[in-house]
Amino acid sequence: MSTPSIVINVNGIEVIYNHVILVLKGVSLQVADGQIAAILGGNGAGKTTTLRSISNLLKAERGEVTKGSVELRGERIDILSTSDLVKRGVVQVMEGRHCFAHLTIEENLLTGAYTRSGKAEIAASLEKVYNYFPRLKTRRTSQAAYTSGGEQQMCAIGRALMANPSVLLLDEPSMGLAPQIVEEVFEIVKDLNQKERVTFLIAEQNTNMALRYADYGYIMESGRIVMDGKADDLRNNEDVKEFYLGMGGTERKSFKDVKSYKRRKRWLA
Amino acid sequence: MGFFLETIIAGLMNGVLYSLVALGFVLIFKASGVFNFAQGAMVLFAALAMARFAEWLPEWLGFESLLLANVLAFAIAAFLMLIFAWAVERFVLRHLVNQEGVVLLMATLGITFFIDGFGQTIFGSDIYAIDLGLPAEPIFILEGLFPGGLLINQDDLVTALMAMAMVALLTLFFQKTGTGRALRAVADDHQAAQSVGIPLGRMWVIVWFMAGLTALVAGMIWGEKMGVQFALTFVALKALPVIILGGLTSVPGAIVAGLIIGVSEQLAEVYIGPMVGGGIQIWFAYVLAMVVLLFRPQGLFGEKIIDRV
Amino acid sequence: MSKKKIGDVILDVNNISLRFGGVKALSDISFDVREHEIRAIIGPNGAGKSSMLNCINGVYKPQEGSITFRGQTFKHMNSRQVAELGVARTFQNLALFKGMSVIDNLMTGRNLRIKSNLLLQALRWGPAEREESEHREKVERIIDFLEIQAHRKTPVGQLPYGLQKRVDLGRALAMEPQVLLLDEPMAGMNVEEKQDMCRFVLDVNDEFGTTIVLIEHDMSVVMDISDRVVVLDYGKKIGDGVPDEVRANPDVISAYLGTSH
Amino acid sequence: QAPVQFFPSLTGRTGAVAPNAAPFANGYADYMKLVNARGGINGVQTLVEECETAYATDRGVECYERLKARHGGATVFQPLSTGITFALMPRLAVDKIPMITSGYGRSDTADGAIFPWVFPLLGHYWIAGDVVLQHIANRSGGWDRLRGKTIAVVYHDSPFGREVLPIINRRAEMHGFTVLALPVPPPGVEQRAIWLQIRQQRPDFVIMQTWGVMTATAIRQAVATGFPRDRMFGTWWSGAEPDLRDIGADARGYSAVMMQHGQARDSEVVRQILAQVHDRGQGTGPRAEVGDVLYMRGVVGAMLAVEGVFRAQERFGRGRHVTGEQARWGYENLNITQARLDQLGFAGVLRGPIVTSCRNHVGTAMMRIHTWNGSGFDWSSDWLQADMNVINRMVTASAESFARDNNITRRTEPGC
Amino acid sequence: MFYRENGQFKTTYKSDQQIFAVKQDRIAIIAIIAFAFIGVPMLADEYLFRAILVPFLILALAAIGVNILVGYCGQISLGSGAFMAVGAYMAYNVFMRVEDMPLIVALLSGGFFAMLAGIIFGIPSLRVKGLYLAVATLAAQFFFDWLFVRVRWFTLDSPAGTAEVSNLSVFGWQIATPMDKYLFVLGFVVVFALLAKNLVRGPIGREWMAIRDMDVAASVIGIRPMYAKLTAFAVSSFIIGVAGALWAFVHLGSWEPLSFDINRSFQLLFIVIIGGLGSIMGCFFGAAFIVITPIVLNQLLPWIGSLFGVEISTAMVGHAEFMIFGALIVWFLIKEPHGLAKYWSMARHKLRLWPFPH
Ligand SMILES: Nc1ncnc2c1ncn2[C@@H]1O[C@H](COP(=O)(O)OP(=O)(O)OP(=O)(O)O)[C@@H](O)[C@H]1O
Ligand SMILES: Nc1ncnc2c1ncn2[C@@H]1O[C@H](COP(=O)(O)OP(=O)(O)OP(=O)(O)O)[C@@H](O)[C@H]1O
Ligand SMILES: CC(C)C[C@H](N)C(=O)O
Ligand SMILES: [Mg+2]
Ligand SMILES: [Mg+2]
Repeated sequence: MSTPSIVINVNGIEVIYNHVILVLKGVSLQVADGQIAAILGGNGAGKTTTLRSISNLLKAERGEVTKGSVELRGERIDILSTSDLVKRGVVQVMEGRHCFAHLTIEENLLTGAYTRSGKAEIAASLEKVYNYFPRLKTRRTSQAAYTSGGEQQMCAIGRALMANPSVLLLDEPSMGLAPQIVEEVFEIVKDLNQKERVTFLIAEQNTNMALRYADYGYIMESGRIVMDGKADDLRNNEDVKEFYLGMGGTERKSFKDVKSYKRRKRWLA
Repeated sequence: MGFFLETIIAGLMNGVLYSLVALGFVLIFKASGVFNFAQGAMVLFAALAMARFAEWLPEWLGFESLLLANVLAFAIAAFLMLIFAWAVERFVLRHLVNQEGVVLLMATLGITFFIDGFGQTIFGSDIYAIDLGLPAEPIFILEGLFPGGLLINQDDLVTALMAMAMVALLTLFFQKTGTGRALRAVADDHQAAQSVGIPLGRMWVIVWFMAGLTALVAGMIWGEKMGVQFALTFVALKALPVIILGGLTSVPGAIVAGLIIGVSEQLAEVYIGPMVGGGIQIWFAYVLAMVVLLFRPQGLFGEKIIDRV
Repeated sequence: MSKKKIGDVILDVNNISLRFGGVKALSDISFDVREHEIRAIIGPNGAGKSSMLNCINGVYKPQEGSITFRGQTFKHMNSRQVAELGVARTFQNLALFKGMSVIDNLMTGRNLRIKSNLLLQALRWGPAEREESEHREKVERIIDFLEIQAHRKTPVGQLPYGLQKRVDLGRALAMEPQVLLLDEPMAGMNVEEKQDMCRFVLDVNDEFGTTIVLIEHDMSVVMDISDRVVVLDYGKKIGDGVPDEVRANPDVISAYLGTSH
Repeated sequence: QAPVQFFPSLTGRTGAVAPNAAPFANGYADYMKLVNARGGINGVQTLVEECETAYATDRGVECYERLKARHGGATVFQPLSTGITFALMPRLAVDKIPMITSGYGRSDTADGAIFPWVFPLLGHYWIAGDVVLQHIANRSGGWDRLRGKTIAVVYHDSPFGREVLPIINRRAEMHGFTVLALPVPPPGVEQRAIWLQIRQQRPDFVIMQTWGVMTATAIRQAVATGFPRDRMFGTWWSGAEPDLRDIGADARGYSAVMMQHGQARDSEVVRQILAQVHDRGQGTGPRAEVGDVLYMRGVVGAMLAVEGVFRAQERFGRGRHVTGEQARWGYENLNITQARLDQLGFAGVLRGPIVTSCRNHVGTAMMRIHTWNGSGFDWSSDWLQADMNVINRMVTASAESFARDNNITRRTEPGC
Repeated sequence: MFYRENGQFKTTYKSDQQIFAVKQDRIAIIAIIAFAFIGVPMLADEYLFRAILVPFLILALAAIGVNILVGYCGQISLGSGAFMAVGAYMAYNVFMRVEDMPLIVALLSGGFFAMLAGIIFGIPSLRVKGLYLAVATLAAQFFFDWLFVRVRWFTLDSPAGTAEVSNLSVFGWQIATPMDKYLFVLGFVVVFALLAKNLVRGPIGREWMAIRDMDVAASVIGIRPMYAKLTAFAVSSFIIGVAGALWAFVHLGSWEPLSFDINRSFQLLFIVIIGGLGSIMGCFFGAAFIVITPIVLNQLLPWIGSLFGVEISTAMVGHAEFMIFGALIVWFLIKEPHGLAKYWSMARHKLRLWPFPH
């Protein structure tokens, strides 16, 4: 098998917020064309920050890439604006939903197609999204602010799909979703990946899910990538099992039985 | 009765002009969540540009036609407003993405200072005339019906028509071009709008330019009425109660509220004013708006303020 | 789960209906919560779980029904009353005071118990000073308990999501509530963090005897730690019982759990 | 090195007042240059330094503090704003600097026994009001004819604007006419309602105590509501070209009382300024404006400032720099005869003599009315003198009450 | 000497809750206050006192009031100028109408009446939010401007409607020279700043901030929005009112409502935002910036011109001052939307880490 071309290449980036808070300390990762890559890691590890630096959404948060570079298909994209990136097919679904509160669900979805033209195609995409998330269809005329947390999450994902992306950056897509919807979302990911060759980079806490669907995984901690490998390999790694999948030995440990003096794993990096 | 009608007519005429200024505020707020205090300064700047070029062009190019001078000056002033819109985006807004409302508001006050100084530097700080050739003398109608007749100002009529045309044009633009939705998205969440590929910069240039155009039309009309001078900027203060009464995000709101405020403050001044010593026009509109807000916190036509946990 | 003693009904929700314009968020919901238990509410997205908490809290005013708390029945309460009665909650979408430090966020939870008046506070003199220290001490205990010592003085807006969730819990705990309503406290956490969170919830429940109402989408968590579960779907109650019962309920399976579980 | 006499100039060259305040500053500066061209005040050169207040009180205070000790000490201030005047008054005695407030400020400062440092030379608003009413009475055929008439007063809703009301009310009591007081909130761009009221109530005359855009708007509204301009009379700040120029012919017939001078393009002093200042490329403002009403008011203000120093030098030493305190003596002991005025180039501009004393800080109460002819002003009345019997009584009463409130004791020097 | 907290272990919560928890800060603040009371009077001249220091201090005080409302409680107000006016005119009435009224009591009663006005005009805040509220507060601005011109009772029926005071004294101390005025105002400002600091870091301050950051959540934990908002309006307008009374009595001596017009409200908001929302210290930075910058520009520009041999006209200086001032404000907002106070805390942060950059 020939090595697939690299779509996203993050090259040793360092990110500082507010001129003082150093968050990423040299992160490098590659996503190959047609791959589903996952970034895993605890709270505050820097997953969101990594995604933001790819999609160039850092500036609004007063963050800055101070070292390293990000490339999209070999082209440096530091100088491109987010909207340029969307035009090139790179779309991010932001953590925490960020729906347009005053717009209806349908209007939210339609703004997702802002960079596209062609009424018919847009209508087709809309239909596709409604197929993926029937719940959205029933709430289409409701203002996004008045929909439930899960509905907003669907809306945010659906909105990104409306741009007809070739690379999707998903930031915690499963957060707040009911289990069967989580499943559905990942099925959609798989679907898009297989049928439309969409490349995915997913930041997830739900390690179990993410590793089931991803091809490749990166584990982040405190602003560094501490481990990476094929999803299957990671899934079978003992440490990952214990600390990310919650399995002691082979059985899943009950949440009831977690000990107060639990051993904590800290990676040596 | 005749007097009552005259008061109402006067109020309506004023109201149309308030609406025009208010419209500029609403456009910008809708599209960028910026409460643009510079609107008044923009009115002055645009009017100064128009007045001065209408005066200079015939001199420079050696023609006499008033109409030609006005048309050319209008075009140049419009072009200046475009540059202004671009500069605001390039040097101010772009760097303030995602900031709080107050910060943006203060930034527009900074812009106000800047263009006040800039406009006067380039165009001077005297009084300049915009002469649209409108008649100033009143006409009296229905003299049979009311003693003394009903007083109508012809220039008021013309300017009201112009203002209404402007309003209609803007409404059309937003309805038909479909940019409206994107603009509202931007107002809701800068970051999310960016993330779906809406180019914030271009959006802002567009709306600031539109607001600049309304400022120009407003400046032209007010300038024709009272001369182009610094005091024009105060007219903008009157637009503030109008926009909150109508709702910060509503174009029709700006129009209806403008008329309401125009009429009610005339009535108040004429009928209540004498009882308390007069001059209440200066606060009446604000108090009226404040009282209405107590019952409808989002103004008459504004979008409901969303409060969810 | 055997050692612990479940008490009487402390909170009783009777026939609550809530509408927003055309949307029926809740229709005729009734369930009760017993003292000391962990009561879970589950259901698909948009089922009305958060709305239910909002009704209990007095954030939403249901059109019909009533809520009985420790024998007192209310048609609808205002939030302040509810807080005074000893009900605290956390929020699904993080409703922390972003500009304030962790300590200050937790200290707001103590506000109901502040007695000194404005003048004393301005002078920070005598009783005011003492009072402040006392509350601070309580809050520090919660900080220790939640293991967020290192972030005491950080503005919460700058904390990562998971820690913010903990602060949210801490703020509710600072109120020393009798009933604690938790709206998806473990969303967006990885397993390790969920374990931590479960531990906190269980400890609170055990040590202080706090009654807990929990909304959560992670079924393993719900099944592991809750005593009884209410299931909502489209604003209607479709199941109620101990976890195993609920897990076996066919309505619940089709509406929520999906077949894979 | 040669002594210089420093005349600070508080200007309003920016913002809303600029069209009206800038000409004043230009006239002030140009006349000082003319004095220097003539050889100074007995050889003492004048020096002007400007400071921009934009009509804002706190900026005015800052300017005063900044300039008061510069260049050997300020001779006299002319803040050109009633508000700044008020704020500076308490400081004058401490700093020992006099202030000339020609045609603005408090009217009761005419009483120098209580306000030693303030000089409303050539007139204050009560005089303005009185003269306007006299003119109206004369036109109507005597004071008696005013009985039963209504006079509307359109005024700037501020202490400046209200200052004219006491005299008008006083006269209304005396002569039995009705006053319709119509305040206009500054800056005065909103007057529709007021003019509707005027249209409804049909007063016989309108008196305007306005300034800047308020004047222009009032006249435009009068045009729009059809109130005859020849029954409108302004006080002196309401009678200036910048506000009327664009209205042009529509304003024809509108009159305003003048503090003696009006437009004076043909006067000797203007000729000299053009020849000795502007022609040498040292003019301060646009040449076209030299001789206009507000420009002339600056020139006259400067002349008065200089004459006080001139007078003070007679007592404290010719050709020497005088301190603010000495200058104050000069202003209180002015005696500018017609001959002196003629010599200075003010023939036909001002009417002498201007004589001040401790009890009289005004110097003269002779005024004239001028009327807009469509493009400029023409004299339309003879010299009118305010009735000082009436006014002095008001001044004394008001000053006394001020003194009481502020624990000031009346000066007791001879002549006070 | 290094700026370090290490080694300063707090053994009691009380000590950790001191106003300035870091020892170096404490020393610095005491040093600054001591310098203000002792050093400044020895160094400054009359111009500095009257034209800069006194207005600076009074505006800083007013800004503290505004900051409590806007920065801490999140209620944007454009009516601060009006509350200053209420303070000024009511203090004046109390001072003049009541025999032998002590100056300090009169000034405080100005604050008291401003507080009442603040509470009344704060009522809309219970329903109205954000920019809507901001514009609604303008009603106060225009109403009081009008009231004090119109109703002559407030100006003791003086014909022109101006107010003036003279011969100020406290306990026999005649406040006559500029230095006296400075010290008198300084005393007020220091006391009020400390009281305000105590309030904002205490329970009520937390209530305000909670309302600001997330009002629904605040009410769920038992904070009454009405109480929190109205106390914020009350405390804020009290302080603003006292500042207004000082501005009138000490700085101007004689005034009209124009001294408290809408530009004053904007100016105060500028101070608060440039200085830093939610920072008492920031008020001083902001006030310094707003008071000094225009004056410096105004004097600097002609001087720069003279370096190049051009004479810049007064009007040109005025316009350039406006332009540069406006541009500076925008630049500041872009550079640091959290205000100068943020630089202050960032500097401290860096000092702590020094010599490492992060
Ligand atoms: N705008 C900001 N200003 C300052 N610090 C920030 C900002 N955003 C994030 N951080 C800090 O950067 C670090 C990494 O945050 P990031 O959001 O990238 O983590 P994450 O891995 O996405 O965590 P989570 O799973 O909680 O979303 C955290 O410590 C956070 O406090
Ligand atoms: N304030 C409101 N106005 C209008 N509709 C509302 C409001 N609050 C909730 N709703 C609607 O009520 C329904 C229930 O919402 P709720 O937030 O309670 O769901 P949920 O069960 O918490 O879902 P999730 O698991 O996704 O958080 C949703 O359809 C939502 O759109
Ligand atoms: C001084 C003049 C220019 C008139 C001005 N309106 C005043 O304050 O009185
Ligand atoms: Mg994240
Ligand atoms: Mg929910």
